[in-house]
Amino acid sequence: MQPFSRDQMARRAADDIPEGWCVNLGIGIPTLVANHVPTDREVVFHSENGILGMGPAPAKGREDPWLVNAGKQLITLVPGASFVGHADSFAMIRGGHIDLCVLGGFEVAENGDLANWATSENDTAPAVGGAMDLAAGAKRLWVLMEHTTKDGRPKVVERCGYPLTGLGCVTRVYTNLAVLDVVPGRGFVVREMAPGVDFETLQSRSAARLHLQA
Amino acid sequence: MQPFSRDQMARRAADDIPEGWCVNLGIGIPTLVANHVPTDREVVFHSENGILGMGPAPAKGREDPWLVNAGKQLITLVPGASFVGHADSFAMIRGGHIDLCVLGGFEVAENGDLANWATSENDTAPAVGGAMDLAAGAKRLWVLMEHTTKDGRPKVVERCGYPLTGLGCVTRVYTNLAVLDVVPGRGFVVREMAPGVDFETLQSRSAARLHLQA
Amino acid sequence: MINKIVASIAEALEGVKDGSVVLIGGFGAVGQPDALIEGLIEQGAKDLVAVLNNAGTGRVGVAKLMELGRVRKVVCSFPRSQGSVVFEELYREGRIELEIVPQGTLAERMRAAAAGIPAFYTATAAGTLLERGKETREFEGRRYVMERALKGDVALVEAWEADRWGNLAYRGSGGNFNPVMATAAELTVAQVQHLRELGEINPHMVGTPGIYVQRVVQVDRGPPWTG
Amino acid sequence: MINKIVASIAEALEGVKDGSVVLIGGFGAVGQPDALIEGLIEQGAKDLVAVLNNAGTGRVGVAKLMELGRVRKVVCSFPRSQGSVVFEELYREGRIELEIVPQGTLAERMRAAAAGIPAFYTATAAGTLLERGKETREFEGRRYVMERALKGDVALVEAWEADRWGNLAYRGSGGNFNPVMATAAELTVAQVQHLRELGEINPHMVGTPGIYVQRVVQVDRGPPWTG
Repeated sequence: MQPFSRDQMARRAADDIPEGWCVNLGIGIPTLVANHVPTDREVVFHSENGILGMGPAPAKGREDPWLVNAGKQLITLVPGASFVGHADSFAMIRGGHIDLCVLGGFEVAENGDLANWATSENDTAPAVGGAMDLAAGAKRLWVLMEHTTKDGRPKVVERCGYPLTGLGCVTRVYTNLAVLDVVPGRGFVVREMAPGVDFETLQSRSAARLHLQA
Repeated sequence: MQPFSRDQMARRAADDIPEGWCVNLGIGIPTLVANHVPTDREVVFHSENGILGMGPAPAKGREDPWLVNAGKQLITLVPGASFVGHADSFAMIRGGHIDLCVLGGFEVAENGDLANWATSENDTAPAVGGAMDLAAGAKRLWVLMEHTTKDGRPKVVERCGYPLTGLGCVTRVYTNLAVLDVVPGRGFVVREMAPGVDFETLQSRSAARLHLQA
Repeated sequence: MINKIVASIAEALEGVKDGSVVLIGGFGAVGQPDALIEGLIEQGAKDLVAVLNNAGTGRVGVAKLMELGRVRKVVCSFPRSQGSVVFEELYREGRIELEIVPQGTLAERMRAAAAGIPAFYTATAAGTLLERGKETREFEGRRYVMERALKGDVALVEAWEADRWGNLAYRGSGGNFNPVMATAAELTVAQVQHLRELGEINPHMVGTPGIYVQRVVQVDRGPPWTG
Repeated sequence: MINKIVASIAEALEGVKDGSVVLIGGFGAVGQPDALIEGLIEQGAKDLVAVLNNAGTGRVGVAKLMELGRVRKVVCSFPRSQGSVVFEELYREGRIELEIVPQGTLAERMRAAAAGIPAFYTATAAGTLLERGKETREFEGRRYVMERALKGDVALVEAWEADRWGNLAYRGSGGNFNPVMATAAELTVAQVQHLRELGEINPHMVGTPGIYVQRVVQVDRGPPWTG
């Protein structure tokens, strides 16, 4: 079994982004996706802090300290970029103008529910950031996450146990073991498995029923 | 009796505008107010179509056809001017950021109600424009109008007969005969009368009880 | 390569369907997408709902579209203005519907549609004829009207310049209704005076980010008519 | 002559009262009004409600204000981030209140306050823990949460440049929360790197029109720290 590395997961997701989409990448692993979009394919990256047309990290010595992304990392702009304030930036998200958002996840349920912000109802100070806005507002939401937790607990589940970020919002999941579509009324449909992964193994590491593509 | 001319009414209102206020002038007579603010007193004029810092009409040959006010007249900008779109421009109005709005009126009632947009409930296609936004949102609303209609009917009234533009919004009225404050709980209080106008005459041309200043 | 620039007005308006809600930018002649309105007349879509500030003047542009019987309903703040002869005629004869909306509420309803807000409360029109048929509610002792989002199928806007991503920049007071309408429609079509290379428009000068614009067509119209 | 420029940080913060709701702009170090925050520490107002994206880092700035026991409550979207040690300590000990608000809802609630909207509906947080205690309502089959306007007594913002009317222009991504916060407070104080003559800022480049700004103070802070 050769599970996908984080970079391979990011590349798989990047491969599926068509030219012209406007994409918001969550902080953490999803940020890697930008590195894998072919340079000849124009994808417009959005950052919650008011940037449309974000480019890669700056070369050494060319940093602009006034240019950071939602993860507060230094970035560049691409030609065609524009700035807006936070209210307008989130209006883009909440109004359904972002074609795709890629987030990390604690759990994804077969009804598309996402849990990725709090690990317990009793955690009274969890950091939600823009995750709920993205979950409610993006046209499509893909989740990039390990298939199981470090101690082997499935993150692909029938119903989320953790507090929800959004309801029925996830449309696809990229894990280290597989790519799954979340199909309304059907649940998880396997699009692809990592090299050497078979359906039985994948199912055994998931806590929801998986379906093969029709 | 020497009633105020329109220009005199406008000058009276202009005299009462302190430096630093942001002011929106309704189309028609209220527009004249701008001409009477002393040039050494900085007042910022707002126009609904997204201009803050409107200047006077352009000199012949210096017109910019891309610069019009809410009355669609050619205007100029003053240094310090800025542009916004309609949503942001009306957010300024509706959010209580405009210090003063000066409008024309059909009727003003002693409780501050204003009627200035429709002459009958049966008029099904009246033009409201931004009047209701200004009535609801400006910090202060002054009305500039003749004291009576052409056929002598009072426009200063106990209760408006015409459909309302806004409730309890008018704070002062400048007419050709007088300047009246609208004081909550008291009604119309006479601030000033035009030369040769006495209180009895003024009262006889009004359909609401007038009060003298305490 | 993303390229939203199309070669003709006809291409810019391809697929506009009968029954569409069409947002039409501009305030008076400034920022008015006149070539697109003429194009819509040519294009043929009917049973339209036109959302704009005025109900047309003279017998050209939106007034002509109405005169041709292609507009079922007008949503505007100021239907009766100098020269709104066609609208008044049709309205008198009961051949066109009208929804009067205060100018700020009109802008805010479109902003709400663009921002994922199905409804909001405003003091504008509270206690007036224009709150009829609407929910009202008190917040901290003041009466407010609940207004619903107003979304367009199509927005026709005008700008000074654009690039192939659809970024728009406005000149003078030419923004007005255009930026908010551009954000509030499924299909936003921009008529612009000048095309720029990508990166030529200062990122802070972009009045409408390209994410909101689907098609751009360059038309050399010269200055707006301000007779 | 309108002149909103004041000579010192102390003057800029004069009159900020105990119990104030203070909106604090910036996203990370970019656009953060750090000199004004230090000034607020000096100024002495206490029992504050701080509205900002994060709950401070390290033991300086907002974190120091908290550590000094001057903040009664934090309203933010991302309380726990790298280095939010002071907040976490105080919170654990029950010495500070917290209201978690999704980042977009936070911005929109302030925009609503600025636009005369006492309440609006949003899909964000619908069906989650964060809708608890709030009204919900269906529009066209979808569940929405009613959110209330969030208004500040004071807003502390940072901009690249300003003129004596209080017009602000931002650099790079330095706008972020600043433009919306500037519109949503009774008293908006701007810390800027550069003062410009009236008319030097292009009217289309003004990110915050002067109508929203009461005081401007120039502080030469150099680039934001992005270590």
